[in-house]
Order: sequence, then structure tokens, then C-alpha cells
Amino acid sequence: MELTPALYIIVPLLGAFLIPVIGHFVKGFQKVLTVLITLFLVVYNIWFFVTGFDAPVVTKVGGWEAVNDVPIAIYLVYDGLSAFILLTICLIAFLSAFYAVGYIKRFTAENNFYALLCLMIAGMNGVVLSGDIFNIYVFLEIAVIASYALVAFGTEKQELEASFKYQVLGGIASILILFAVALLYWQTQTLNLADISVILQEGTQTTALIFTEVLLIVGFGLKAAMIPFHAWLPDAHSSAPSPISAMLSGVLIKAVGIYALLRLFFNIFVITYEVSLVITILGALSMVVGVLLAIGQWDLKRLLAYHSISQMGYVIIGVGIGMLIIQRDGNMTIAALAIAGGLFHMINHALFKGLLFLDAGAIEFMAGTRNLRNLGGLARYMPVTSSTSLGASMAISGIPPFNGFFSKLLIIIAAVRGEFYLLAALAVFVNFVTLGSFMKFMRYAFYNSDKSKAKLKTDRLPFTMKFSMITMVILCVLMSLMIIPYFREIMLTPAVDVLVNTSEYATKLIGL
Amino acid sequence: MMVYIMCFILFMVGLYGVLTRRNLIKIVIGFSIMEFSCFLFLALIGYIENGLAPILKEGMKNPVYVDPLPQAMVLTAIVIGLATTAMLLAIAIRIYKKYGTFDIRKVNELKG
Amino acid sequence: MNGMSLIVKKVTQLMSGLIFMYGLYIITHGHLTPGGGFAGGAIVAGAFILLILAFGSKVISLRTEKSQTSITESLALLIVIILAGAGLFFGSYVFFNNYLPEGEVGELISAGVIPLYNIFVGMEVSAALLTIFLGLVIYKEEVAS
Amino acid sequence: MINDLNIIVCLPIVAGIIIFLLPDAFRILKGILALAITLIFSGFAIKIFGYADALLPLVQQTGETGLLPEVTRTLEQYTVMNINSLTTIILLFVAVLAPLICLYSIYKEKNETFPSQFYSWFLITLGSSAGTVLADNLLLFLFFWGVLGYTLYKLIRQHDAQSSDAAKKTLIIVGSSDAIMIIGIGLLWNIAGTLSISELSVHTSSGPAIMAFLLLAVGSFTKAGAFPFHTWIPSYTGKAHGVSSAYMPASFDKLIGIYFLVVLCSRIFVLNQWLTLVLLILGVATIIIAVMMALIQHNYKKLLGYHAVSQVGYMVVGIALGTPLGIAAGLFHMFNNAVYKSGLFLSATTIERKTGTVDLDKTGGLASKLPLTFITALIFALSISGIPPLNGFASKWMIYQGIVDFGQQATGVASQLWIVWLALAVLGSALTLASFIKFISGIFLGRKKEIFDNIKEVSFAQWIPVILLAVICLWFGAFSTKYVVKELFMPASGSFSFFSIWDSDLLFWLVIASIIAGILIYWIGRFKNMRRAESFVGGEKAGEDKEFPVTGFYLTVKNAPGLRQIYDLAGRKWFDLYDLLKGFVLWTNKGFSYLHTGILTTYTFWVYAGFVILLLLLIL
Repeated sequence: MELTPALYIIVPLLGAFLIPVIGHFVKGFQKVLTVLITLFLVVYNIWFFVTGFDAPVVTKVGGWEAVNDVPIAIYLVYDGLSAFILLTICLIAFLSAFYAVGYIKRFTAENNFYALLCLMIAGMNGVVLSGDIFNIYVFLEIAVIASYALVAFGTEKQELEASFKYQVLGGIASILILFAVALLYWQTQTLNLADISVILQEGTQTTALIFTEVLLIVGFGLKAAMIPFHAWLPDAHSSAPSPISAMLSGVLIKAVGIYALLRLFFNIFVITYEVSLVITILGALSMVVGVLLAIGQWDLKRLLAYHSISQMGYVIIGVGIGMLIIQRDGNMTIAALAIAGGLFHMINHALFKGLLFLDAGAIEFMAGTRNLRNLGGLARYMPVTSSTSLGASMAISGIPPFNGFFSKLLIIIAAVRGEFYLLAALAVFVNFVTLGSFMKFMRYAFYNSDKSKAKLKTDRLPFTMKFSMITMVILCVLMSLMIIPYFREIMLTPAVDVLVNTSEYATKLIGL
Repeated sequence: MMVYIMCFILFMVGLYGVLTRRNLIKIVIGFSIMEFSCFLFLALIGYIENGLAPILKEGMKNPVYVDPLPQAMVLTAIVIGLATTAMLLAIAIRIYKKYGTFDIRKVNELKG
Repeated sequence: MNGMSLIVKKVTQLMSGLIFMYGLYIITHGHLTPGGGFAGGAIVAGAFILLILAFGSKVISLRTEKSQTSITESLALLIVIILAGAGLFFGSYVFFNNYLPEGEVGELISAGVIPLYNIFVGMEVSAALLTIFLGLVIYKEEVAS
Repeated sequence: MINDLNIIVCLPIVAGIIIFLLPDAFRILKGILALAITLIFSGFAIKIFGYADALLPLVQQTGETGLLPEVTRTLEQYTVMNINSLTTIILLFVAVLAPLICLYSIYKEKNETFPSQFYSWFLITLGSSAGTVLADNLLLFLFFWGVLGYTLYKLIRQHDAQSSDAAKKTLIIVGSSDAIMIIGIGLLWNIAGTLSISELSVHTSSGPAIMAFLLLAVGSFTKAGAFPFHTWIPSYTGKAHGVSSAYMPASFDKLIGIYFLVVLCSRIFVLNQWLTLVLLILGVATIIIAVMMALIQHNYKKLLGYHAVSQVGYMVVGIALGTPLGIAAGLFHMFNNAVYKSGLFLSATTIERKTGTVDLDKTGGLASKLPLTFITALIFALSISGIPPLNGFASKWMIYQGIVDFGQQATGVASQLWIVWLALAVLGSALTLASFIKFISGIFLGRKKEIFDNIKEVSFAQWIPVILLAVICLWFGAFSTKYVVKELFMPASGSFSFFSIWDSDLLFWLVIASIIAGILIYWIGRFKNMRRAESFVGGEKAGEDKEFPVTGFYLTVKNAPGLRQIYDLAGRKWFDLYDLLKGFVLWTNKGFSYLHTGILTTYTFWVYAGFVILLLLLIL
């Protein structure tokens, strides 16, 4: 059997439906199955990278061939960008699932938890693989509905409240996206992304098209938590169980938000100056306001959640600068540099923010509270957590030798080289405040005077939690190697090429 | 054209509900109205004047069908909408149990 | 909930069987006429919901019922996925391949795997709607108590 | 293949990571291992000192074999190491200081707590310092530079509220300066098209070039601790373990920060006169402001911290002059400062260990109990105050010469104001002496307190490094003109001649002779009878119970009109960039937090408002 991208969707879906059936009768089945499934996905991913896929790989669901060059099947497209984001998703999913084995014991209904987790993974993989705009919407809804349920999983006051807000705002975004899908279909009479792209490249920029673009920016921007569409994020991400927070912050907002924006605005629509400017401004706004909101938080997970907004801002300005340069027809190397910085920051953010949420979960697990005011001196009792948090904090604040330094370096240098001095200065300023707030986190949680001894609930963490945390911090350091040209060409460059060569996506796919 | 305007008005009604009502259930209702205005729009874009239902029957020559694709999309979207609404209602009921109120202004423990 | 009046109960008893049969018809003829798994499944679920509404939630022990519908739902979806995934192993090795013989247009047993999809989707939809309904009923009972 | 550079840069880092895996219980073993590795490092640093100028890659591709030949081939271009007279001399200084501090750190009191995994961070710092100094590519340079900030953070033990606050402040300031440097590097890349230090030579004539210089200088100022980015140093040294202070802020950060300033001023950029003026102003401001703050300190570790800042001012002044004499003077002062300041911090550690306090009011009269520490500390203190014939005097004298020289030959505003720089530099030196009198007399002189009766002199592992440092002070003072400056610093700065008649070894012997003569006279005087009287103060006899804390004498300065208000504001953190920025950020945070009311309707409204604004922006 040859490699097929469809397995990325089938396997987690199978898991999601096997768990309620068999897990009901066999104890412990759900944990083992979820871990195995996510592990399989990681291995499968790496297999793709090692064998060197000849991108793009296209699966036509149902086997329907194109008629008169009009594709009628639903396409699953596996190209450099998809591969890159799939790797992120599967890696974080595996580590979170493994972490959850030790962590989730304190909740009832473990079956539902793992089933929903698998469903969410399937949804995200579907979004990333789908070559069809309506299926992007469908898989997006699968992923976010699973995440709505997971946010409310604790069924306490705050969880429910967060989930309700998340659902209403997320639902509004979904409506807007559906509306945009309808408008696109109206204008192009097709749903296939490549086909839409061909039609749009030939056509002119009509008002209806701009309206569609605005709908998509708002819809996916809300999923990616850009300011001012961010208000659900701090509530939802801080209320979910920690492994889920890691998934939400680490990959969900990227897979269903940023990825969709990238795919649509680079490969489908014609890049216009106004749209790229708007996206860059939204990114800069998220970056600055997010971090200014974060630094005053005393709830640990809320602090981390606001940082997700800010770090997504980095990613968006990275790709936004790329868009502006491409639109200006300027130096393509600088555009590639900026986009590479953005994408690199995306996978880095998945790793370090995932790790930080796992650490926050470990703190909550041991100390029973997330309020930084009541913590202190934990470094003595939780050496693994404190050192992994320090690593992740350094990574997010851009201190070498951790990965965050390199991605921020790329973004800032690309901004300077593209002569976006203001953006560079803002990025540096945000870096100060990020560093400040993570120093605050480290100080009040782990150092300071000892306040937590009497309050510790348990004296040791389960092995699975420690394993995930340590693996992630090692990955945080190893990911720095991606800056070396050889490794960069394996992973990052194919993804960047997809975005930089904007019209190639369509031309490559139409023929297949 | 009139139908499109009606569709837009429906959307605005839903939006009004979401933005001004304080009751959680009413917000959910407003939200559903918004959703359905969108479904209506989807169904409308596939409509062709005097089109037939896209079903193959014997003895038909060059029939004018309405576009079946938006209908399929609407059906899928309705299923998704159903799931969303069910989730929302389930959460709303649980919120009522915990907070003892349906007033959205009082459900604000998470802020700042 | 104690259920409604005798008239309602009797009429429901009569009607629900018919509704159920109608749902089954819609499901099985999904590939020939409008309707299919989703519409038929909703009708089937409607039959059950009608019964529960008429006779009250105390008639059935709700908690077990809920988990069983949930299992049914998962099972149905599982079979759909397996049916779809089986396409990877037969014929042209593609996802969602129609690998069964297609038969003649207009016959009840035709169109390859599509009737099977319809049947299991109908099962899934009915179970899912029932789950949602029962879930909300249980919450309401919990809140009321 | 392993080459010498690998051993210099990679060996300490790898060893640090390996030592990390050993538990802290094997502290002595780790210490000895670290010392051995440091000594190997020193040996190779001396070997590299003999190298001719060259550009060598750190990772070398040899043939097609080896792990991932593709990777090493690409790495070869990026890890070029720059070996020239400047980098090798800095490396040599690193190699001199590191083993001494490492040796001192092996001894540990029973209940004394070092930072956890001290030796790992010690070794990683060592390797990264070597990497920073040698790196030719600015990005590689920045990488090692940033690692140094991280290890600095790890070298302070944060077991209480204040020290964790100091650590937080330190890393925020140092880390932020790294981020600022990235913009500077980007600008430089735009201007020159290359990031290799050996190829760069940029005239600061255009706006971006000036901006790039200033942004990169921020990094160097922060690392070295010059005004206005110096505020982390006193906080850090006040709370960190003395050995950490001696290692990083007092010596290594100076070496590397000033090295980078030299590279900026004399290699990468060609300064215009206005930038020279800015640097000179910042230099003298550093001297005066830090020493004024040092005058009023009661915590002797913090006092040393302020002096660590103040001395940087001299180096900045020297380097800003831009003449070979000035640069050589700056480099010379940098090394001297590293020597006596780490000596002082090690002495301070000894005193803290013995007395258990860092407050000058609570110590006193330790000279008789700790004679070796007293004599060495006295040498260091005199040296930092610029008393001949010690090395501090030699380098300060060279800086004064440089200023005069600069005033005579160069043109422009900066050189016309030479008398100002000279006067302020000399004033700073005088104030340094004033505050070190406090240090010496507060700790070693005065009435001995009873609680200190049981104190014994420290063991040899602790006094050997201090004495060696004192010997370096004397030796560099004695042979500064004849040998030290000529052989070590002239190759790095370019040749020059002293324009005043000054012979350091003659001076040295003269001073030694006068000291011996003084001792002789004292001895002769002891044979005769003399009148003994009780000491009295202010016309009254000083009883046994009266105490005159040495810090009291400095209240005059603190309460002087004009100065008092300034000190008051400084106490309320008005002059600290860090605190100003922190206040601003927290203020904006309050505003934004206030907007997040937690009510869903508000949030929904934002979404639609954003949607409508975007529509208006894009469609209209």
C-alpha cells in the first residue's frame, strides 16, 4: 500500500469511535489506544519526511477523476505547508495525550476525554489536508466542537462559562466562514481551492470578493485569536484541562486559524496591498496588546493564554511582511526569510507554549492552585517542572540557545531588511515585555520565598507527565537546529516555497 | 433579490438577539437564527428559476436542475449547526445549575 | 415527568410505529429518492422522542439508555469509517471508493456501498439525536431536583 | 576533526552539560573536574595566543566521512572564528581569571548554598565567552552573547524574594538588550551586505548606520554595565553569591562587553565626532553617577557592584577617544578592573562567610583576624582607587594621558571639551578612593566586635587565588610601561608612544622603597619611649562603649543640599529605565484589563465592530 494522506484523518477518527465502544468494556483501553494512535501519526509523519515525498501528494476521495479539468472529487492535498503543520499537530498531540494519561485521572469520564481528543486531532488534520473550501469548514467545525466540549470538561463554574463564551464567539466565526464559503461558491461555481484560485487569478477584484476576504479574515482571525477577535481565548485556554490547553494553544489556533489564513490568502486569493496591510496590522496589534494584557495576570494559565495571542501576532507579522514584500514584488529572499521566520515561530510556539501549559498543569496537579500569588519556592519540590518551565520561558522570550530566539531573530531581521522598522521595533518591545512576564512567572512560581510546602497535594508527578515535559524541552533545544541550512531544507523550505510561489499551488494541482 | 434582503434581515434579527438579550437561552436562539439565515443564503445561491429537483428520472431530455451542491452543503451545515446548538444548550443548562441564573451579565467570573 | 394524557399515549403508540417505518423507508431508499441517512435517521429518532415525550422520562431508566445510544452512535460511525477506509484496500486504493458492484440504476439493491452508508448514517443520526435529547432531559431533571 | 578551537569553545560547554547530569551531592568532584577543564582551557588559550591572525572555522569538514557531511559543510561557513591580536588577548584574560575563581569556589561552608549546578553554568559560561570573543559572524556572536545572559541568570541563587527579584531584573535588562541588538544587526546587514566582523567597516555618516551603532552599543553597554543600562549590576551583586559576582558581572561581562565596544568603535564602525561625544558623555556620566551611588551604600557587596559600574566609565572614555593610546588604555583598564574587582568580590565572599553579614555597620576590626584577606583587599582597594604604583593607577594614568592627547590632536567638539572629561575622570577617581576608605575601614579597621573573636584566616584554596590576583595587580602596576602595555595591548590597539615621561617600574621601586623606609622608621621609633594617651573624639574621651560606624561619615554627602533630593528620587527608582518602563507597561495593562469585563455581549460587540471597521477600510 502506498503512502496516503487519508490515514491522517481515518486513524484518529477510528480511534474516536472505537473508544466509546470498546473503552466502555475494557478498562484502560482508551489511554493505550490514544497514545498508540498519536504515536502512529508522529511516526507516519516522520516516515513521510524520511522517504522524501514528491509534493504535492493528492488523494481524490472516492476516486473521481477531473472532468474537463474541473475537479469534482474532494481533494486531500499533502504539500510542504500541510506536512509542516501536520508534524506540529501530531507531535503536540502525542505528547499531550501521553501527558494526559497521568494527568486526567482526577476527572471522571475518561472515555469521553480521549474520544474528543482523537476527534479534535482528526478535525485539525482534516483542515490541514483538505483541498476544498467547504471541507475546511466541516473539519474546522469537527475540531472546534470537540474543543468546545473539552473546554467544558471540568464542568465547574469557570469551565462552563468559558465554554459558553467560546462557543458563541466561535459559532459566529463559523457562520461568517460559511457565509464566505457561500459567497465564494456563488462567484466561482466551485469549491475546489485550486479551481477557485485559477478563476480568481484571472478575474478582477470585485467588491463581493473583497467582502468575502473580509469575512474570511474575521472568521479565521477569530479562530486564530487576533485582536479584537481574541476575547474568548484567555477564558477558554485557561479553563480547559492542561493537556487540552496545550493542544488548543499549541496547535488548534494554528491549524484552524493561521493555516487557513495562509492557505487562502497566499494560494487562493490574489495578494493585494490592502489585505496584506490589514493582516499585518492585525498581527502587530495582537502582538502588542496581547502581551500588555498578559503581563498583569496572576492566574498562571491566563497569563500563558494571553501570550498565545501575542506570539500568534509574531507569526502573523512574519507572514504579513512576506505578503507585503511579495505584493511589492520586492526581494523574494527577504519575503522567504520573513515567511520562514513566521512558520518557524509557529512550530516553536507549539512546542514551548504546549510545554508551558503542561507545566502549568503539573503545578496545578501538585499545588492545587494556579494563582501565582499563592505559589512560590516550587523549584525545590518540582525540579523537573521548574527546569522545563525555565527552558520554555527562555524559548518564548527569545533567549538562546532555545528555538524561540532563532525564529524571532528571523522575523526581526526580515522586518529590518524589508524596511519595516516600526514592526521590528514593536517586535523587540514585545520581546521585552514577554521576557518580563515570564520572569514574573518563574519568580513567583518557582523561586521567591517558600510558600507552597504546606499546600502540596502530592509529592511526585506521574511518569507520563514528566516524560512529556522533558521530551518537549529537549525538542525546544533541538528545534534550534532547524536554523542550520541542511535541516531547514528538509522541513522549512518546502513549506515556505508553497507560500512564496503563490500561484504554483493551483497549477500543480490542476494537472493532477 | 427580495429573498436575499429577507435573508439579510434574518441575519440582523439574529445579531440583534445575540447582542442585546441577556438570557443565555435567548442568545442561543438569536445565534440559531443567524445560522439559519446563512443556510438560507446557501440554499438560495444554488437556485435556478424554474429548476427541477436534481433527481434522475427516465424520459427527461435536457432538464434544468437546480444546483445540488449547495443543498448538500446546507444539509451538512445543518448537522453541524445542530451539534453546535445542542452543545450550547447543554452548557447553558449546566450554567444555570451552577450559577443559578440565565443572566449573561452575572456569568462573568472570568475577566481581566 | 409523568407523561401526558391517555389519548396522547394511545395515539403515540399507534403513530410511532408508522413514523419509525417511514424513517426506515427513507433511509433504505436514500440512493433512489430524496432523503437518505440523515433525513431518515432524524425521523427514526423522532419516533423515539415522541414516545418518551408521551410516556414521560420515568418509564425508561434514562442513564443507561443514554450511554447505550452513545455506543450505538459510535458503532455506526465506526462502521461507516471502516466501510470508507476499506476502499483503501480494494480496487483503486482510494478513500471512500465504491468497490461493490453497482447494479442497475433504479433497483433497490444497487449503487454499491452507498445504501450501506445510508443505513449506518441513519443509525448514527437517530442515535445521536436521541442522545442529545436524552442528555438535555437528564440535565433538566438534575437541575430540577 | 577536533581542533584547538573546538577545545576552547565546545569542550567547556559539553563538559558543563555532562556535569549537569551529576547530582549536586558530588560537589567537590564536580569542582575538581571543572577546575581541570578550566586549566585545559587556559592551556589552549595560551596556545592560541601564539597563533598568527587567521579566520578558522569552528566546525571543520574533513573529507566525505563523518556525521552528516552536508551539515558540517554548511556549518563551516557560519562558524568562522576570528583569531587576531584583540581576540586572543581577551581570551588570554579569560584564561587567567577563570581558573582562579574556579579554585576559590571549590571550598564551601557547611550551610552555605551555592547556586544549584554551579559548575555546569560556570563551564558553559566559559565556553560561551570564548565563543563570543572569537565569533566572526555577528549572528553566531549574538547566539553566544545571549547564552551568557542565560547563564548569568542561572548563577544567582533565588531562594528569597529579593534575590529572585534581582535575578528577574538582571535577565530582563540583559535579555532585552540582546533583542535590541538584533535590529542593529539587521540594519548593518542592510548597509554592508555582510555580517562578518572581519569584513565590516561602516562609516557612521548615514542615519541607519548611526542607528545601528547606537543599537549595538546598547548591547555592549548593558553587558558591561554602563549608564543608563547599568542598574542590574548593583542589584545582582547585592544578592548573588560573591563567587558568581566575581565571575560574571565583575570580570567576564566586562571583558566581553568592552571587547564588543572596542570591536564596534574600531573595527565595525568608523565613528564620527558626535558619536564620540555621546560616548564620552555616557562614560563620564557612568563614572560619576555610579560612584555617587556607591558612596551612600551600606551593603558592601552592593557598593562593589556600583564600583563595577563606575569603572566601566573609564573604559568607555578610553575607547571612545578612538586613538590607539585610548583604546589600549581602555583595554588595559578593563583587564585591571576584572582582576581587582574579582579579587574584591572574592574578599567580600570571605568576609560574608566569616561574619555572616553584608552590612558595613555590623562589621569592623577584622584586620587582625584576617591578615591575608586584609592585605590583599587593601591592595585591590588601592588599585581601584588609582593609587600608584598599582595597576589601577597605571591604566587610569594612561586614560588621562589619552584624554590630553586627544584634546591636542583631534578636532571637534568632543576634543575641545577635553578638560571636562579629564576633570570628571579625576574627580571620579577621588570619589572612588573616598568610598573605598569606607569599605576598608568599615570591615577591617575600627574596633573589633566581640562576636568576631573566633574568626580564623581562611584555608589555602581560598587565599591562593586572591593572592595571585593581588600579585597580578602589583606586577601589572610595576611593569606596565615597559612590558605589559607594549607586549599585550599594543598589537590590539595599534602602536603609539607615551607622550609624558613616566616609567612605571621606577615608580614602583620608589614606592616600595618609601614603604620600606616607612616601616623602618616605625620600627626604629618603637625602641624609644613614647607618651601614650587615650584617644578622644570631639574633645571627649572615646569610651569602650562608643561606636562610630564608618557609614555615618558619609551621611554628610547624603544630606548635602541638592544631592539629597537626587538621592531621594534615586531611592524611589526615578532614574532606573527598568522601573520606568515597568511602570508604563503595568499602567497600560491596567487599562486593557479594565476593558475585558467578562461579559459576552461586549466581546460579541468587539467582533462585529472589528468586522465593520475592516469592511469600511477595505471596501471604501
